[in-house]
Amino acid sequence: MTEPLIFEYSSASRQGFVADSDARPNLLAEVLRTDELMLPSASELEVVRHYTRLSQQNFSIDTQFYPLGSCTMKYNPRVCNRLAMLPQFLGRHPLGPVEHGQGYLQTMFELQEMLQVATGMAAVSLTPMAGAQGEFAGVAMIRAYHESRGDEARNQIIVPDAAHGTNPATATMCGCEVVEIPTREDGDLDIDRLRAVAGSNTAGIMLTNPSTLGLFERQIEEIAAIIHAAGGLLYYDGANLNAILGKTLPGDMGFDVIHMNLHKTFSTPHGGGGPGSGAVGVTERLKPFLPVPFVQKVDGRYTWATEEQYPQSIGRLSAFMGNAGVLLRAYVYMRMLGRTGMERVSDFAVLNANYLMVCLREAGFEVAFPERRASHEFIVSLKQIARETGVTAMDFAKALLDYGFHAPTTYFPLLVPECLLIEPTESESRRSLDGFVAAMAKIRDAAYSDPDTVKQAPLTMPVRRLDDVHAAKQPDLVWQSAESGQRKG
Amino acid sequence: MTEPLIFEYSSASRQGFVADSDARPNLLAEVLRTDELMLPSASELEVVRHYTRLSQQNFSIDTQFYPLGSCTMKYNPRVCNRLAMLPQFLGRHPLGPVEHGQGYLQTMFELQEMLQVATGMAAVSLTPMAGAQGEFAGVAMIRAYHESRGDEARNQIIVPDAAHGTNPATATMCGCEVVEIPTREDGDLDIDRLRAVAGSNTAGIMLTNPSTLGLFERQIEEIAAIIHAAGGLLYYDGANLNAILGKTLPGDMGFDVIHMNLHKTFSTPHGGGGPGSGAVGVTERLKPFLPVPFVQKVDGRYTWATEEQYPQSIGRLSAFMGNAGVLLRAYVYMRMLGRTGMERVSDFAVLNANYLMVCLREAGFEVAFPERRASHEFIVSLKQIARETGVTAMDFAKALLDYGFHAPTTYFPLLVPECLLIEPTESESRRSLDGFVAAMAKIRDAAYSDPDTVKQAPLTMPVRRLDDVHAAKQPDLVWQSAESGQRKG
Amino acid sequence: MPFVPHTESDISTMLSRVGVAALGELFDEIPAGLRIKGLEGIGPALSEAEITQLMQMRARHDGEPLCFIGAGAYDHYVPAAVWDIATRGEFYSAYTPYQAEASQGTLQVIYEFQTMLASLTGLEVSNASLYDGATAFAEACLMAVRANRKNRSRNILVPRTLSPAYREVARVMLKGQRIELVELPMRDGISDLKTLDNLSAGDFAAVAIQNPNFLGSLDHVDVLTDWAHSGGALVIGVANPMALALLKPPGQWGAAGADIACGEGQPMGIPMSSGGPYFGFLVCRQAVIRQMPGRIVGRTVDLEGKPGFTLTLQAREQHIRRSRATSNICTNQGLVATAATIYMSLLGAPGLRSVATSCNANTSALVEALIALPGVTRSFAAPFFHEAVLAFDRPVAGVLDALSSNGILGGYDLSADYPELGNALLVCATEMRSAADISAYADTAREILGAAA
Amino acid sequence: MPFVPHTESDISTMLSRVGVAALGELFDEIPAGLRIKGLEGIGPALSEAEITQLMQMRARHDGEPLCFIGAGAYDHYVPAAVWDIATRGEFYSAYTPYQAEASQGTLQVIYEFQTMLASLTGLEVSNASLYDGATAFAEACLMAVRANRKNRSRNILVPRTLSPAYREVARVMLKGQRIELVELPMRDGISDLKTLDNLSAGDFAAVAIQNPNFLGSLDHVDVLTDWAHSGGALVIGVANPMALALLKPPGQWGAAGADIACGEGQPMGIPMSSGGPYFGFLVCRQAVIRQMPGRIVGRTVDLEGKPGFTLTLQAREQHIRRSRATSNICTNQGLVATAATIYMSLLGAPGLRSVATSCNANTSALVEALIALPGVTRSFAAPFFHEAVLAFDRPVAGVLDALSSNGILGGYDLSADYPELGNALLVCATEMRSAADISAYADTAREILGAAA
Ligand SMILES: Cc1ncc(COP(=O)(O)O)c(C=O)c1O
Ligand SMILES: Cc1ncc(COP(=O)(O)O)c(C=O)c1O
Repeated sequence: MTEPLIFEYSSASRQGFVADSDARPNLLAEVLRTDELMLPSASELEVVRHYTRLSQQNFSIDTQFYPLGSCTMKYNPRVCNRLAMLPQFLGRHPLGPVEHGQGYLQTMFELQEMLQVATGMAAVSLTPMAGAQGEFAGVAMIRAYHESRGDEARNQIIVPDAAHGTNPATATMCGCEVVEIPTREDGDLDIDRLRAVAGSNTAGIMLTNPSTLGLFERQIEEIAAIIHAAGGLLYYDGANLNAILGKTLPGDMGFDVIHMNLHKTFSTPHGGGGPGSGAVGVTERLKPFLPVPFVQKVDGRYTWATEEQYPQSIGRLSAFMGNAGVLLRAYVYMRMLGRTGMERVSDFAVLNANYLMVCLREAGFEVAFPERRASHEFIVSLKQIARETGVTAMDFAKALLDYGFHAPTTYFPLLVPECLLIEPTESESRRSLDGFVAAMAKIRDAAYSDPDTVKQAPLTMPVRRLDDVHAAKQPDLVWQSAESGQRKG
Repeated sequence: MTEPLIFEYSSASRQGFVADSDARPNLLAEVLRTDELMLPSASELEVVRHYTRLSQQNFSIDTQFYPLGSCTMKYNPRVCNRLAMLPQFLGRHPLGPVEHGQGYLQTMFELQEMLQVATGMAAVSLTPMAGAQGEFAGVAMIRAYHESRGDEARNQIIVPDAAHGTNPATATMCGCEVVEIPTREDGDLDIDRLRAVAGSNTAGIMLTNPSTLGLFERQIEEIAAIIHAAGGLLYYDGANLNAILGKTLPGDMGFDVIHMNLHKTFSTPHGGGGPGSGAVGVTERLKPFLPVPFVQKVDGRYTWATEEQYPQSIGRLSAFMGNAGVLLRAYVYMRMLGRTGMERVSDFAVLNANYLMVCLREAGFEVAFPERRASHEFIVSLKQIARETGVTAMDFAKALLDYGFHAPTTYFPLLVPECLLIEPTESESRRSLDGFVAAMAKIRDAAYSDPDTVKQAPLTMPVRRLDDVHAAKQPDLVWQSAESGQRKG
Repeated sequence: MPFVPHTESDISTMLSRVGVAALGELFDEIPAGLRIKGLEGIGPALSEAEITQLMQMRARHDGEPLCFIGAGAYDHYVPAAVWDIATRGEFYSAYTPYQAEASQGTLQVIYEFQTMLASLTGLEVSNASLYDGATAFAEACLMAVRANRKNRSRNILVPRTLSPAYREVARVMLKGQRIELVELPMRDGISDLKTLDNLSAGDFAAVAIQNPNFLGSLDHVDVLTDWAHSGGALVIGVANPMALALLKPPGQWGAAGADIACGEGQPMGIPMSSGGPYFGFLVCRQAVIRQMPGRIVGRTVDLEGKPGFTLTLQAREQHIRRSRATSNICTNQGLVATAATIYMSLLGAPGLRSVATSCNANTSALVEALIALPGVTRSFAAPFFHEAVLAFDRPVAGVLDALSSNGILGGYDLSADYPELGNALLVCATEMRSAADISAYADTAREILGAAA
Repeated sequence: MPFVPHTESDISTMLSRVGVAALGELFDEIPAGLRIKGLEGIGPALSEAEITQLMQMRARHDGEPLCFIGAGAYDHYVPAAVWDIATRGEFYSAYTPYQAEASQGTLQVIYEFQTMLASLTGLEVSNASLYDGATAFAEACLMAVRANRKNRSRNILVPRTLSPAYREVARVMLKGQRIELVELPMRDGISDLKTLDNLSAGDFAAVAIQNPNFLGSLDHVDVLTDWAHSGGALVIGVANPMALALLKPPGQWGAAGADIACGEGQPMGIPMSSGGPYFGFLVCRQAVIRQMPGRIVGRTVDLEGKPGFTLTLQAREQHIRRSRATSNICTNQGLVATAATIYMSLLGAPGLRSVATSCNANTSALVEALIALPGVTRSFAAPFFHEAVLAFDRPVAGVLDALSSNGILGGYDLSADYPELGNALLVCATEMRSAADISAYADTAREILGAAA
């Protein structure tokens, strides 16, 4: 059943929530708005019913296996949400005095410390609001570092071709030039190329390790040596931290600055697109440049570190201190894991990925790097099936939905044709993984026996396959009531 | 996709919730259990996913129009749940001292008072845990009243044939004999028959007004006079209070005792079958018999009334004081309605029912009592359609599910053949009602053009029509693992 | 208008369709003399923000004292997932699953619930819940009287150690049907077996046994069960499901096991919440299922042969059998049973065992700490699960009052229910009470006892 | 094991299928020298009950003081339905809707969100949210520089009355691209129009206007907009969506309206929560959509012609355009935008207007009550929406400290950001502050001011 738009429920002059007063504001007519504000006018029941029904049209971790590579879709414990929503935490004004915030500040301080331990960094700032903003903070710190040394010419950021799009986009936002390095056949970085480009213009390199290919970069120490020798710094994109938690430290690998996606490794919810948190960690030499505010402990009292105290800080990245409620959820999760729990994260994330990879390979699928150990994710290439049957990675993705599985990441990283990037995470059971393998095998069989049917998928979703070209060619981005005439959106 | 049983997720020695200790109890082996406890051993994610998915297999007010006659499926405001679940309310031990419960007790006291006002009764006890237990309390009080006067022979309870099954069943539980009175053609009680049976054995009569036929019993004053003259008392089944709230009072009609289904009129959730609350109200003469405990206010302090204070009380009906959390929800709802809000409940419940009745009649459906005003509900009879097409009320009910509407009550009351008892409630919009009429008309058209398809309905639910005969003949009431051999259930 | 969606234009369209001029006319069948002007005495509406502030203030006023009371309701930890899921709109705002095809969620949950309760109690079939432990016990008595075809007795033998509230509720509910509870005396906090010599099991439709009993002690369940069966009486086992994680279940008492088990489900993930909503459970042998009150869910097949769930054996119920039904119960405690099912699924057997074991250990520690105080001794030597009776050298009420003003609820004063025990206090420390909580109790009690001495 | 479902037997089966003997071997590609022994320094795991007790204790410690601070985050009432629905697992635990067919819920919500924001701001197209108000302002500046084809300026004119935090975040975010913020001075709490005479609009890619501004006052939005447009500068309107329930929206400022509107979405149903997660909104004219950063949802049709929703215009985004994307933003604030959509739906236009009006009235009452105290005056005469600046006869910090120890957060001390205003305090009273709350503030302040005088 199609759910209408909330605006289509509307009748004039009605509202769900009953507000307190009908008074008129104490303002001159000339400043007031005179047009009709197009908000829904539905009853509370209609609103509740509408959004409850819409929610049911989503796949989610709470309802489906969701092996979306690079996204670490692990279980989000309900208690993390419950505790972040304690009334005192929800009611705390961000500019409230620290006297009314010691409980909250202590929690943030301890979170900073736990993240330092987990990454081998000397200091952490929690303020970035997602991975990409963490990257921004990191590259801005790298630039500030070079500037502080009068080394202004360094404006190149090196990124592997397998990098996530946020890496090059961040470099540009920071005013840097992007230098792309290819990946070798074996999945590691082309180190000769790196040697060739590293030099006096090098501000730094952005790497994720394991890479977005699901492979641990084995030459990491050599890479670090090359970059450092050239005078550059190493940035660690922590999106894949789930693979190495408790096994190795970015700090030990030679990284100078790192962001962590707490909404991946530390299980804060993705919320259908956000919010996240991209906390950044740095080694000693970048400490003066950390974005403010962060929490410090002075004589047993927790306070905010300010720009006055850290005049070299790159400054603020949000009006207050980032996604505070997300940070609370990450803290609760980390405390519930404790040391052994954290170490197990990578054990089982990696076990699940390798098991799933082996099962798929044994079921006849082509794995992109069969000679390599998978990290927490791995790539299947459907190139041959696509060639032989016309059924593509996208078709597989859609067909999986009909089997009750969310699709893996498709067509990323860009260098493997017809690829699926598959990340099961540690919180899925063997039962889920086996079910996924069975579905993949059935789709493959159908691709050979009846490819047209596969290309029709999905059949069980609220809509059939959507026309993306139409969407982009005739953008309809905002609803217009029939009366208000032609769409403008 | 069929959702497996939670037991089928099981793997040995696993659990979702991590408990604190592995210690052994300080008890002798001989008292300990030695068999394997068959509880699920699923992970927290599996449990969350399983029950979230199961929830999606339900129709509910929050997702569908649910015009189930006699059940008053109105909107359950989320804030009622939120406030009933404030940590201090949830954490209060029922035997905690009144000093740590003044907030709660005051709330219960005010609820008692509001219910007195809404029904015209002199006193209220909140302890019954559902309508049927309220009925039990009421009949027990009637018996206690007669006994207190040495009038022990009165053991007959009169009920109309349209009565809800709980009425006669309650009378039996209280050790009474049930005397059934027929309904006249016009939907009112056969008052001649009543006159004939009322007498020295009459303990009382149980009536709901409006009746389960959706009709206001117009002879109510006469009925009261007959019963009272015979020495009996009048019991009001308050399940249909939604129709008259603020328009007339059971107390004024002549009723001596009443129960209210707070889970109907006062919008506490039905929860897929409960909990409810069947608060009872009485006039002065039954006050001494009220079930304990209830709340009294003495010198500005709220305390529990006990059996010592009310030695004639019928006693306790629950280990503590009934469904306290349900009562909190009803209180919040009533305070949010306030006086005018409460009066509007019946206005719009009755407007919706009459509008829907008229629309269905105009669409060609046979209304059971076309000459009468509908109360908050009304009856459609599909007798003729069933005769002409073989499509029954049950088939309509199932077909409505495919249109996204929950079915009305079917085959109750028993005296109207092929009936649907339809109760829209005040919280539904005209849009819902119009949609329902359209669906009914389409099903009727299909009944004539393609009856077999209608009899196949539903087609869009998680299961097709279920075999109730099989269920009753070979009861499978408890899951047995494959290993544990033959089913015993 | 709160919770009414009608606009002015809806109202006039609808009125004219119905053919009346004003809302008031819709009530024209109500005799004029009975019409009222409205609900004078009900105050004005509060906004959601206002009622929220009011209720928060009242809740805060009641506080969150440290609770050492048990006596039928227990302060266990409830994982966040339990009520997050149970209060999802699809569970929360659904009705009884009469339209099975549109209610598979609720129905499957209850089928799983029935399975879990059967396993916990060691019996064969469970219903879908009753109101609470006390009414479940009363229904068990009624059921036993109907089910016992061997003797036609209307008496039930009930130990004095069985919850006073349960006995009182059963008395109220059995009175109309003239069924009597006969008291089995106690000695040292458990049933006095010697008194059985003067009784004949054949005189009773059933013998009730609560284990652990109201005083926390483990009773002679095997001896009592065998004695009852030897005379043709049925056995009703009253149990705490948390204790069943550790203890021999009713279905295994004595040689043949209890015939019916019942009790209070609250410990399975249900907050104490001033006493409700909780749920009663009722489980029995297959043989007596037709006497079971309340709803029952069964698994069946749909017309394509696919498994599905439906309410079944409804011929026992009031909406079909009317005055000859097994009970008048209709609305039960479905949502609470749903929460309990989620709770039991999350904990599993090991989790439940571990919570139960912590309760046992904490209560032991509490008892040790308190009997170390001057003037406090244990009343009984019998082993206990997670409650125990302590004897004080002075009236308990004053001690409890003083503890309460220190934010500690020290236990349940037994002097009204069991005057023969003197100054007796029933205490309980669940898994929620830390060692620090227990010390706080003991330290405060020491001061109180010292000061008043 | 918390949140890992593997049993011993799963582990051994899986290891052998993978062909390794132990979990450790799975990490054999990590150079041995980089392997660590584990996370020394991370404490032991807490159970759910333990972490619950810990966080409750910390929350209780922070208390719930009476809040009269605004300054960018506002204490509005949030109806219970908002987060009850937004935190349903299907919204809460879904990813970005890349598989549109399995994400229609999230996508339709965001399409509705975009529609609501367009209507509130009086502009044509909205994105799906940015991180917060400050970053939305910075992105608006970047967008304006890219979009302004008329002049190639890399300067933005920004009033001194615009939120200091927004100006600081924009400075940080624009620095790398060498875009400068030029300050427009203020006078009497609003932009000093006289200073425009010394400036040429053509020197700026855009002119930013915040209304109401950071100091609560309503600015000369029409004059400033027309001045900017006259020189070919774009106009970036910064607005509080709650104020837009009443005030002329950016799309209607001046003759042509602002080109871009942005701001902080927190007042739309988002708790203050120590500063986040909130969401930034960004709305613009159709003409500049290709310069818009962030995700956008569009309505399209499926292969049967049925309407459906999908992410669109992705060629602007980093995952397609990489280093030439309009922004690096990927994860945004989807769940918060979902909550805001539910909030706006529940309140509707009349509800929002009524809340905004209450805020205006309550702040007026608060200002009246405080300027009645000795030594307190209003700093500016300009009309305000729901915040105003008061001048004190002594440093504000001490007054705030004293209020805070009485459980009152008295406002935001402006002395660091605006030293030129002297002892200035920015106060705010939302619809949540009752007359009694306002009196409590005034009475306490009277005592403090009296005592210290
Ligand atoms: C490898 C990688 N880097 C960076 C990011 C960006 O993180 P965010 O989406 O939190 O901005 C992602 C997120 O998908 C990622 O997978
Ligand atoms: C008319 C009538 N009376 C009594 C009852 C019994 O109420 P309860 O289900 O709360 O026991 C009902 C409930 O369906 C009813 O409709």
